Amino acid sequence: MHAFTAHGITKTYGGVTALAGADLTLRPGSVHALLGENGAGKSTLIKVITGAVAPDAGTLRLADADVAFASTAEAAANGVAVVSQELNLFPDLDVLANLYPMREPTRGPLLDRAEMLAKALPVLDQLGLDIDPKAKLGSLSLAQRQLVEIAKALIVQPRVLILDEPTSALDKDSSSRLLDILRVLRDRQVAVVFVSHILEEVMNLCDEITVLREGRTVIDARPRAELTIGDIVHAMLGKDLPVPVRTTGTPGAAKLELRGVTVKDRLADVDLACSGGEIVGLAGLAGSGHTTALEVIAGIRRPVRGSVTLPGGRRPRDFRSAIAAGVALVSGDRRRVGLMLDKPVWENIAQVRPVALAAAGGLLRTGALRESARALAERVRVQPPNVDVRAGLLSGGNQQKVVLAKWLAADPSVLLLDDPTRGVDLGARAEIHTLLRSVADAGKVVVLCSTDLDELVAACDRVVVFHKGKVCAELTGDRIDQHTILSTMNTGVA
Amino acid sequence: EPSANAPLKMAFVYATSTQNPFQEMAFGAKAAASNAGNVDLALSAPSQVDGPQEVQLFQSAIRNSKDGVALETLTPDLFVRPLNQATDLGVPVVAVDTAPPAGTKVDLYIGNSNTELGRMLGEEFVKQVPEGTTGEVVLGNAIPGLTLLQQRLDGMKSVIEAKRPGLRISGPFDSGSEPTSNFNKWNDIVKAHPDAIGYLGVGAQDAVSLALIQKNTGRKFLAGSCDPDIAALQAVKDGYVFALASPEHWLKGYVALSLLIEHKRNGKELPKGWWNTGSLVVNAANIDQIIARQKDEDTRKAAFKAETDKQLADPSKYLKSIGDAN
Amino acid sequence: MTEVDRRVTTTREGNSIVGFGRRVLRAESSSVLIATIVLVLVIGALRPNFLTIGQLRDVLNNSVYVALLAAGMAFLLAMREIDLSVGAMFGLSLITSALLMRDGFDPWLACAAGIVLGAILGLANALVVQHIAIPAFVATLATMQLYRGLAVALGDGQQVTGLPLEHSFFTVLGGDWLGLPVSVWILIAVTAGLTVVLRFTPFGYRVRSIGSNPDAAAFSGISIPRTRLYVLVLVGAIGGLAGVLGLAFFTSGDPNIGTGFELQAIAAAVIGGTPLRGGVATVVGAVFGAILLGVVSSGLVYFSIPANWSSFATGLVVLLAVGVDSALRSRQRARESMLGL
Amino acid sequence: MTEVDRRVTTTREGNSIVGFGRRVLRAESSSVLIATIVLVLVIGALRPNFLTIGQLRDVLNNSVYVALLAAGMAFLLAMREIDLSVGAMFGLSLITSALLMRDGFDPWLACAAGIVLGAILGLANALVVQHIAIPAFVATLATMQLYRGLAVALGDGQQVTGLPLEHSFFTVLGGDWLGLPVSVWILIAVTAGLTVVLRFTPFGYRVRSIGSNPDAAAFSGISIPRTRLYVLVLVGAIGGLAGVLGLAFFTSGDPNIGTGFELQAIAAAVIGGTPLRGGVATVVGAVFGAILLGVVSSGLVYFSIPANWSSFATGLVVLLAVGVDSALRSRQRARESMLGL
Ligand SMILES: Nc1ncnc2c1ncn2[C@@H]1O[C@H](COP(=O)(O)OP(=O)(O)OP(=O)(O)O)[C@@H](O)[C@H]1O
Ligand SMILES: Nc1ncnc2c1ncn2[C@@H]1O[C@H](COP(=O)(O)OP(=O)(O)OP(=O)(O)O)[C@@H](O)[C@H]1O
Ligand SMILES: [Mg+2]
Ligand SMILES: [Mg+2]
Repeated sequence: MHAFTAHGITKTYGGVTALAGADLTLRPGSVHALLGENGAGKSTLIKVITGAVAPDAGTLRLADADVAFASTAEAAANGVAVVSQELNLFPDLDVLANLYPMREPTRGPLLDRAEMLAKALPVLDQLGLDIDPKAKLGSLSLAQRQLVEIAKALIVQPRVLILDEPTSALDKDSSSRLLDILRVLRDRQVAVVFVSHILEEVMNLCDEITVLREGRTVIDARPRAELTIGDIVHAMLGKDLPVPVRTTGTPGAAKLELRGVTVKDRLADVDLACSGGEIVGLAGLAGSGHTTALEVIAGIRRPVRGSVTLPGGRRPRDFRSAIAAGVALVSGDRRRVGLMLDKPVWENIAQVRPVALAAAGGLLRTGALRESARALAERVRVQPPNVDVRAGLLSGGNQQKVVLAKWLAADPSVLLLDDPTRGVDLGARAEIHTLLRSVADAGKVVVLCSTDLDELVAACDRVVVFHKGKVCAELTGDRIDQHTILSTMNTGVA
Repeated sequence: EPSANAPLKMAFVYATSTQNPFQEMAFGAKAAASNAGNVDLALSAPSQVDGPQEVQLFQSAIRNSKDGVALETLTPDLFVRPLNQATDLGVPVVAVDTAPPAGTKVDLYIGNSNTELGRMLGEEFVKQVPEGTTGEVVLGNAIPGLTLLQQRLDGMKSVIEAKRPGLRISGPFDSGSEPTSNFNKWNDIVKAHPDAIGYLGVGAQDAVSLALIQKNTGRKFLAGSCDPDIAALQAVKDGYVFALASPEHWLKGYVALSLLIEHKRNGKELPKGWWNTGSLVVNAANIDQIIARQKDEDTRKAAFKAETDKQLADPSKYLKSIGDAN
Repeated sequence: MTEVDRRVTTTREGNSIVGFGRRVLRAESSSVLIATIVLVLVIGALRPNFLTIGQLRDVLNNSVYVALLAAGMAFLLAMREIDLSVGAMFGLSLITSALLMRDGFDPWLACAAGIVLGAILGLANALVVQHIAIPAFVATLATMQLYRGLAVALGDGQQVTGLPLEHSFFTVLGGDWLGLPVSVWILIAVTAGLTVVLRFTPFGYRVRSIGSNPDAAAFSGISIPRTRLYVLVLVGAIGGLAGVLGLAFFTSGDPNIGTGFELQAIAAAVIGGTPLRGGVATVVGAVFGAILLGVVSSGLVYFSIPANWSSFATGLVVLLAVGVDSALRSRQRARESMLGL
Repeated sequence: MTEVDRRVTTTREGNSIVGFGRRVLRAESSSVLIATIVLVLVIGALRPNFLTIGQLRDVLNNSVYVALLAAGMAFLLAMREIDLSVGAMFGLSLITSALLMRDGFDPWLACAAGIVLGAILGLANALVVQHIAIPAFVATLATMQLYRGLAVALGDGQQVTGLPLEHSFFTVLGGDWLGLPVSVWILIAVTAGLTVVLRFTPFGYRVRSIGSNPDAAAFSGISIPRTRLYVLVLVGAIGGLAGVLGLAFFTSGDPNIGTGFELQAIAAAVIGGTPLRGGVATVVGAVFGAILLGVVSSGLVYFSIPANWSSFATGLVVLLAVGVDSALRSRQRARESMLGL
């Protein structure tokens, strides 16, 4: 008995083949990992299954019946719920309204807000999402929005639950809470599909594994126990994982300094110094102020007390002046603040240096811009390497790479990163870490915030841990490991 | 009770503040108020012709200017309730330019005859065209749906049909009221009817546009229109326009306000009926005199003095039944 | 629980009535209401005559038409659409009802016909948008002229008069009830009804969802064309309703009536707090936006402004009024806390 | 290279001149141009008189003012803003130049003053938007009345005549050059200039970036207020330019001139392919949108439509014209998506 099968799914967009005969077979009561590198076709397959996209060919069967959902709403009505990678939420509506698109409980012609609330609260609590359900969605952090998207799917009480990179924006705590929930659902005989680039989670949670490469199924529903991480990586990338070149940075002359920085309700008297050549990680629980420190450096937030000194002695008055002084800020919230989705990749990459800073002169040559964009896109490995494609049509991980490329194009002296590899596949992630290292080696200051502690461990020379708005520890060398970072974040003592 | 020498609070509400004909009436009203002295006259008008908004202004005016309101409107039929409201509030109201609608107690209407105005322009046109002429005459209407323009057109048409039966009358076509669109429309009409001997409008802008077209193309044709805007007068003077029929708007405003002031100050009964203030043909014969008259508010006042004295001295000569208004 | 979490939690107002009221008030954009009241008081302080019941009643009564159209427009703006034909639908419905009455139909029947005609015109707009695949802005720019042209042509360019003014249609809809004009009561009812639709029905959620994030709406299975069709029909029906109310008050049909109402309605909605970018709307705000504009034009009459300066003065006062509104609004926004990334 | 890559590469047009030309044509929305030509040919087939050089010249000449305003409006729409005061700026600049000339200033000096005044009015709009913190739509709704009011007040509500018509200002700007009116040449120059600004300068990219995703633009270091200020000043200056060109042609100033141009300019830009949602714009399209509207109204004259039906007919033809445009556009879109762009 299968809960759901997709067979021979094909989907092309104009000249681009997203799926070339992919298969996926789901059993009830099992968590099924769907893996593949960026652009392999995972999200497209999910969209096909849930009726958001019509396939060119292939069959879909729910339990024993052929199905073709006309929309995600219809899929949900049939017990197939999806947490999509690109959050499909309405920023102007409140959280509650976002939880029930096209399936609001009603009393007569009116919405039953009480019922909506009653059904939502347990789910929100379960996810540890402690927010006002009447808060406007647009006021939530990316992580909170991600949890809302998950809650939206859970409320349906689906028989088939598909999660497309649900943990990419979540911190450790929230992720493990989600994994626990998925285990409970498995016990309730729900068929769960779990897409992630974090293989650790996959190995912890999943029962079966399917791997896509270039739109084809290359590993088809094999039990996890039969596979090693090496097998999976090889299947995904078609080669072994590149080992990041791990040089230890030699501090250069450039210096970034925070002295006594205080931000109301966020930061208290923070001192921080970063030198060129090193990659400094900032860690902390949500709300501990590490991202706020990033915002202060970038000039987005003015401290009430204290000073920020950028390399070259300049002080950021606002974000624009910080950028002009060589600051770059790569955000993981790519769709909201990172990209112009309706514009080709090259225009996105050109947005900072030639456009905002007008550093390429008063007349822009499209050809030259596309050429230099192409070079950068290649450097961060955007797939497909066609800079004329609209950014919105790229796969999630590739969109994230475009954001990075856009800031690298500005040739910054201070590179600030907030979850820069959110949704980026293992191979590309390792390459991006190598790239960061080369930026640091060129004498630039690199400051990295990440919800993924593994990333901090892999990339940083030094990790500064924040607790309740204060710097509570600085970890270096051997002490940079997941366990130490995590316990310091939680307890405030190293 | 206000003291005896408190200023009279009066208002003149009119169709729009941005077009010349209505402004002429406002000038007349202002002149009457300043001649009488000690009158606090409020002038209100929407910035575009907008019936409902004028209703709103009128309703405010009857509360603020309790001593009397003169109402000039292009859409009198919208004012049935507001006029009754004024009556209920005891505010004397005089209708200017268009007859008060049925179902109200306003029984004084001061205006010219638009049919007559159209006929006068028709007569002037006929004078320019030898008997037995054949060909086409094109008519334009700047604001389709505006009754008083339709009356002018009807008057003009009747004369031409009767006296020059050989002429074929085309239109009326929409000639647009905003200056550039009026020009563009006439320009196209002239091109689309290249053989017509005359082009006749009944709005303020038509003469200006028709003159400019003759100037630009070098073609001469018969052009006539109504309302003596400054630029239109210039066109008569330059010989591009054979005549303008002027409804003498200024007089309407002056007479209306004078009667209201008389009524309030000296308790003189308001006359009843249609007070026809008359119309004037402006052509080469009197153009210099009219241009001089229209120079500013003082020249107007001086030039109209004889006429206003004459009319106010003998109301009965000018009064007819409201039902006759056309 | 982190410090921030705790802080967020304490701001939760639970389900209390007070919290509800406060939220509704905030959502319904009280700032334009306050700005209107400030304006009325300022005018009243300078010109006490203005502060009479009769005058204020008139202002309300005069604002009804634009207010109704603005209420419908708020729905459209919420889904990032604009209907430029509302003034023409108002005019055409008014003229058509008037013609039917003149031709001997029962006025109440003619009234119903006017409203239905409005809905049909709205439907026509929707079909044009859908089948020619053009934005509603362009479609209604064309139908605005079409409908206005029909109003002129049907009445043969003449005002329609000679209606049975003693009929209950004119005495009831044009009359008073409990001290307020019946049309104001209808405005209140429509405002309340539309607010409920916008805030408390699935349909209202769909409208705002589409404006907030059209891609996500489509992804969630919300049919944008169908929702737009319903909204355009609704706006048409409201235009028809405004038309017959106008007929009951003005007691005659003028083919050019309602010219320029489209811009006033959009302005009223935007001033009232419904942005053009979509996703958010307030019917109450739109209605008060219309009343604010009405107060400006009625109030100015009290100040003997030289005629040539009246348009200038109107612009200035509108600017001041929206300035007050914006100042109030930004205080409110500041309270709502600033967010970083 | 994966299979996908390879397939993508083959569809790539590279940097060839052909590819460039095709991209420009696509960006500049050729569909409205084709729709305009189709319309001209259809009218010409039915009424051969229409197809004379003189008539077509006149259509061009008459469209210049709205076309200029639409070109500026395209910039604003690209950044999700709307300026309703363009018609009033046009009128006020025209009247002011006329008054200066009448008062004896050198016409060329007065002409420069008119353009500068336009820019100042635009600056005033920008300052209002910034400091009262209201959307440009609301701000310019108020300043529209303000500026129009000033035009009336300055000219004392009268037309301004008695200008030195023999002066080179009138003979040159109102005259011809190489068979086309000088104002059309100026329109062509402005269109080319603005297109270059929009497509090839950082400023143009900023404008479109803001419309595409304002948050992302702000997070890339683009100052939205400053960009908006420049655009509003630019639009004002264009309004001023249109005003003095209008004066040179009409040789007298009427305070009502340009009433309703704002809606025509927006319509022209939208019909030309600049959507209200921002991010995309085409100056050439906007100009052709204005010409399309000009063709409709000129062409209809040849069909002797009775005045009472003219508005109806105009609406109908506009609908047909944008229908043709939309059909062409959707074919183009289909072709594009075949290429996966
Ligand atoms: N609407 C579209 N038009 C054109 N191409 C598309 C479209 N949607 C997806 N693609 C392409 O299809 C391919 C597969 O994309 P998909 O989003 O399924 O990848 P993914 O496996 O989810 O990657 P990621 O891990 O980065 O999320 C990509 O090359 C993408 O650019
Ligand atoms: N005063 C507040 N009102 C409402 N929400 C708040 C407030 N303070 C913090 N938050 C919420 O907490 C989130 C995290 O806050 P903050 O930016 O200070 O922490 P952070 O260290 O950046 O955490 P993260 O790891 O999530 O980036 C904010 O994005 C916001 O949603
Ligand atoms: Mg994906
Ligand atoms: Mg954060």
